[in-house]
Amino acid sequence: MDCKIEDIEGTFNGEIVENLGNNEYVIKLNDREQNLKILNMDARGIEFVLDQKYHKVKYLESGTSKMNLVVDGVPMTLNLHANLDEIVYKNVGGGGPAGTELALKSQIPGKVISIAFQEGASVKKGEAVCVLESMKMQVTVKAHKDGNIKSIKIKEGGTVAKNDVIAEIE
Amino acid sequence: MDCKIEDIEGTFNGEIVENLGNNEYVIKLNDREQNLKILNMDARGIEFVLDQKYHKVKYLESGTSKMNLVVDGVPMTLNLHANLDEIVYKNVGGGGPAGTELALKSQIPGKVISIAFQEGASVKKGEAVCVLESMKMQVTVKAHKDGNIKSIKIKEGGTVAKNDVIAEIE
Amino acid sequence: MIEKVLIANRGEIAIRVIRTCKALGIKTVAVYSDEDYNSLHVKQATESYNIGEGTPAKSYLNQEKILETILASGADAVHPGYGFLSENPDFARLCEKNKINFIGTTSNSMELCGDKMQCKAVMLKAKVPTVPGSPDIVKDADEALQIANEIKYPVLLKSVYGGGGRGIRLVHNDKELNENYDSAVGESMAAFGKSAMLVEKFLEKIRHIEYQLARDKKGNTVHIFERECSIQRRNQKLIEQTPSPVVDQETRDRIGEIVVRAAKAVDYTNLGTAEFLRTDEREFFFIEINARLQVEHPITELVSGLDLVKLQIDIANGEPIPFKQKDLKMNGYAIECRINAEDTFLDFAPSTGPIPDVTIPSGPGVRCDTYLYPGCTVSSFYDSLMGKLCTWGQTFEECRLRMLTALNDFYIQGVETSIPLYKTILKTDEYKNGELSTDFLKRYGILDRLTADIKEDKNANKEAALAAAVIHSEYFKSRVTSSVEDSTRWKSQLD
Amino acid sequence: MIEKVLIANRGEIAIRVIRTCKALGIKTVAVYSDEDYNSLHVKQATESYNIGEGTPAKSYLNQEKILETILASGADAVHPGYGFLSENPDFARLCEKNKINFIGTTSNSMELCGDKMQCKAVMLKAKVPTVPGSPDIVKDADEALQIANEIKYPVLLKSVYGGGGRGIRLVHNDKELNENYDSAVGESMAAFGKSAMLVEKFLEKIRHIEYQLARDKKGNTVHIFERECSIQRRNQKLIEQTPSPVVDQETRDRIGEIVVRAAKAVDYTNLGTAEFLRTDEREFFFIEINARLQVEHPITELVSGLDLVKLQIDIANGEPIPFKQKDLKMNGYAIECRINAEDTFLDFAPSTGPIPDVTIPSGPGVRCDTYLYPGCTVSSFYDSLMGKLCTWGQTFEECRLRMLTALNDFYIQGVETSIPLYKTILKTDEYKNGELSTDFLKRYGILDRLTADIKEDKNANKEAALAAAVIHSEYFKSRVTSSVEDSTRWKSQLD
Repeated sequence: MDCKIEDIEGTFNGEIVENLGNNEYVIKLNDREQNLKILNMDARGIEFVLDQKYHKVKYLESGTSKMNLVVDGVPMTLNLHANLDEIVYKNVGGGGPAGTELALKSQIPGKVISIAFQEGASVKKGEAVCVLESMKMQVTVKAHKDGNIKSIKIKEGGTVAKNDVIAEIE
Repeated sequence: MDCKIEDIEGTFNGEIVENLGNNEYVIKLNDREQNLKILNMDARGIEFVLDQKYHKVKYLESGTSKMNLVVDGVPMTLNLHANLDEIVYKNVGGGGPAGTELALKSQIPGKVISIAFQEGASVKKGEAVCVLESMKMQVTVKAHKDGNIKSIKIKEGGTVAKNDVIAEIE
Repeated sequence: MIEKVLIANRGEIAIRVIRTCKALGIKTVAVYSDEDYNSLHVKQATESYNIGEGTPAKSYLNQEKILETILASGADAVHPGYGFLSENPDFARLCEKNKINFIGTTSNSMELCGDKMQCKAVMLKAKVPTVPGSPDIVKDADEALQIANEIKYPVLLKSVYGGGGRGIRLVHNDKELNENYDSAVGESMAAFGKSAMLVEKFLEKIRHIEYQLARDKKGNTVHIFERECSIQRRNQKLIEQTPSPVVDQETRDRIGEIVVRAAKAVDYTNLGTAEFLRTDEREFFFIEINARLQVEHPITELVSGLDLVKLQIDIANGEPIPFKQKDLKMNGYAIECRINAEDTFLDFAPSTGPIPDVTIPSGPGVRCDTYLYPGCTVSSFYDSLMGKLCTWGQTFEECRLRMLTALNDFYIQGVETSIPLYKTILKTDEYKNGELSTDFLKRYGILDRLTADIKEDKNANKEAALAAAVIHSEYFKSRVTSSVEDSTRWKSQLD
Repeated sequence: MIEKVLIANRGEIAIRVIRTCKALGIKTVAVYSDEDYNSLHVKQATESYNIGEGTPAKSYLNQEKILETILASGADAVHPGYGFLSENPDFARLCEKNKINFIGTTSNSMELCGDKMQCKAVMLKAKVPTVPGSPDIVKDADEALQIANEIKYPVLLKSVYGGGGRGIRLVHNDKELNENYDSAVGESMAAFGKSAMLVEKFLEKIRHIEYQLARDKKGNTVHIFERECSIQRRNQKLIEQTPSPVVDQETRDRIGEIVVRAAKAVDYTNLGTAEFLRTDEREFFFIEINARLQVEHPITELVSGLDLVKLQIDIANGEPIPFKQKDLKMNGYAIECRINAEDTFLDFAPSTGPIPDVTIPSGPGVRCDTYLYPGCTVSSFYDSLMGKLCTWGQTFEECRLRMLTALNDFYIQGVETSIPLYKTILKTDEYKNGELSTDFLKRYGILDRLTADIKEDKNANKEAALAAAVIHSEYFKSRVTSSVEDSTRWKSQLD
């Protein structure tokens, strides 16, 4: 398996070399062989000892190209590629959707307090598109790029979940 | 439902009078109606508020005639009968199998250290039949009644699980 | 004597109050909104009553409903916790009228503490130093100018009705004051429909230092040392500690006497907190009395050995404070980290949802007050405080190291938390050296350091992540080939 | 300076040692048997090594394997915990030979502490009062008779090699002594192949009181107060507390000086415990020094504010004890309850198996050291101590009430525990009044009281039990009628 780890430069390769039985494996990580013993495993996570060091990993989401893990409490994203033809490197901290994406998404769940634009309006990157309320706090959702608001997917007084699309900007 | 509760004198009757929806019920316990709200429930246990008081109950084992529960940390046994034709009243604390029963069972898991009798031997109630080891301690299993040892179901050096039959005494 | 207490609150503070009541053999009544039926305080109380919808206004702020529940449950006292109705004089008065023992100060002194202008006037009379400025509203720009010159620039022009930065101006000289006076008035008029201007000295690089105080119904008054709460975000405390690195015994006693005077000045009863700003020039200025039990009370418990909720109940019962000022000795050091459900990098935006898994730290010198348990939910209806992690140490360094270890052990799945931020803060030299100020985060570029720390953590864990991914993919493959049924179940679990 | 410690132990004590090491920035190496691969200490250490089969002889007692692991991991020190190799002078010597810092006393002093006869002789020379009796073995019945008359009847005739009640006789006068001497000798010969008789004063209604002691490599020696451990079953401690209700400051200082003398007499290094029997006539008799960290060390930590594992490491590093005797102050009260997996009513027989669910108590003044987590297993290979629940209070009553609350909060599913027994003990007037003795359980008929308490608990819960049963049966019925598939799943879950 080849992959990139978000926020970490370089490409990583890993494969199982040998199954020693009794839940023990020899695993090769970037050309270095290490012993791995699985203590527990189910669909939600795995606990293992890798070269004498214990790790607890939760599998949050996984697909064919991407895997979200929590490794010893640290959230990490792996981008899996059979052939790595693209460098995936992203800074820590928010970041938000890339500038080319259509959809402006909510990064928190909440109640829609106000919407600043109507469909068809033009908007600049960083302008407040709507205000959400969650936990007695108001949070402004800002446009992720310049453009025209193609559609608004929320209503005042309604609620949004995390990652719900708020508006489409093109 | 009619039942007896071990170690408690008297017969108890309970039934659901009304389902109020939203996981709330009116339940009649020994002719007194009370409100019950289920907070959580699965096959292993239930959490509910009965007349404003929270309870956490684990279902350990249940059959058509008997139910073992842990109610707010207190282990309890209910004997269920459509018609209560038998008074089930037993003292707290060990107790062991009733005198008429054939099988002498182990009340702890452990390793068999020694067996004091051979098949066919006669034994008196309270005599040590075997010694088990568990957690660095030796525990003596004593005969539950007078009689002849019909069969011995364990071997020295072997292990027994809780409730395994050690010997049959008739 | 109090025999049954209704706790008009939720979350960790409701649990905290229930614990002391249990140990004292006092019955407890929990109240809960529709959103909270599965909360820990509901499960731990002697009795629990549903009081309405999730929205605070329809449950925890609903005075009539709470009064009704007090009466229905037969509770003889009410503990308001913090937030919600805890500093609402109307509710305290409602309890007084109905002969319910409100565990806190009287409605009258609560009202006085809540009225900043009136309170400041009382404190000035009692010779309690307050932030230099106009004793009352100023009538025009000329009066403002005169006061500004007395207390020295820079000063703040503030509308009494101001808030959220509106109707407020920072000015550095006469010219700026004259230029800004009218616009500040105008902004206040526009925003609040009225205006009344104050002048106040603008303080830079300040520390937030507060004193725990207690006063019984006979008037015996003590202070139970200071807490430094300078590490904040958006004026909300994040990390507190006691003793403060800048308070020596002489200062502790000197300001402590002022605190006792302040408590008497407002005829305070029960436990409260006197808050001060402390400048780099070592001046202390009183700002307000918080008329309730404070979130950060556990660190005072850790260094004093007192159970402050028990002390509250004793005082509410009319008993005298069972010790004198001179009997109180500070023992060791304590730190509290407020474990918030929030995303540090999204400007501390709240993060809510179910918590499938949680590991609560423990060990020598570790105390964790929390409502979390595996399977609970962090609701978006209430504030983001999920718990309070406190450590005690014989030395500050022991206390700090225990906190770092406990923060590492604290695992909360499902929401973003402030734990990584605290780990970064506690490792900085500035924190170790006690160089604290209310702008700590910005002053020392903490978020950049956090970003660097997270990157380092990721680097340290990259092999483990890769190994987990490899095992996952192999396991998945083996399942697919071994049995169709198995792989289906596996996939559905992944969804 | 110690940089990496291998902990040659398992369970709660391994976790306890890891915690302090983590806070000090010292790396840790865990070792585990095949039975323990899923244990918490394996997960918390920096590195973890499998050292063999579940049977202690093949893993935790395997000196060669442990030494090999120390060398392989690069650990420069070893912490033995308690039990296993902690008091084995051969292992201490092996470490010394291999230049591994053994965190404990020297092999020589450990050997001396372990040899009761030799230790007693040394103590007599150092004027440490021991249980009255023959200074050495007696040659015949006549010498035994003479000593018995000196120390007054009743006395015990004891074979040096005796054990399990064999080769031991309680005699009340000359006649009984003469009648029993030969049979005791014969029994010892029969059981152990040899005999050597001692005479010792038989003590009735005794308390077990012990002193924490510390001595650094430069010979500085302190005691860190007493612990009373009188509540026992089969000579195993169940509940400990400090201070002892019968030790006032004068007594504490007086016996404390004897403790310091005893530590010097055996040239003790690091932390240890001097155990005493205390008679109803207020006499203290030294019995032995436990040359290791004690199970019950947390209650000393709670009243002294010290981290005893840190102190052990400091002393092992050759540092002087960082305080003097006069600097130590006892602060408040502490109780420990040993949470054992055992069935009180089956003569305390061990109870083992998987623990599907556990709730660990917390709160102000509560400390719980345990290896339990939901999903762990209590193994039959090791002792029954699952955890230690400790509470602290400013007063004894506060401490006791907090313990009762914490015991109520402690829920362990899957095994029988000693928790119900402790609840009963802590509620008795005898316990409240400090009327303790090593035969407390029998003397006050505690098991009968426990039986009554359990019956009362059941009575209190009968309606809840009935309600749960009714709901269960209704739910089951509705499932059966609504869907065959559902009911099948339901039933399989019930199996």
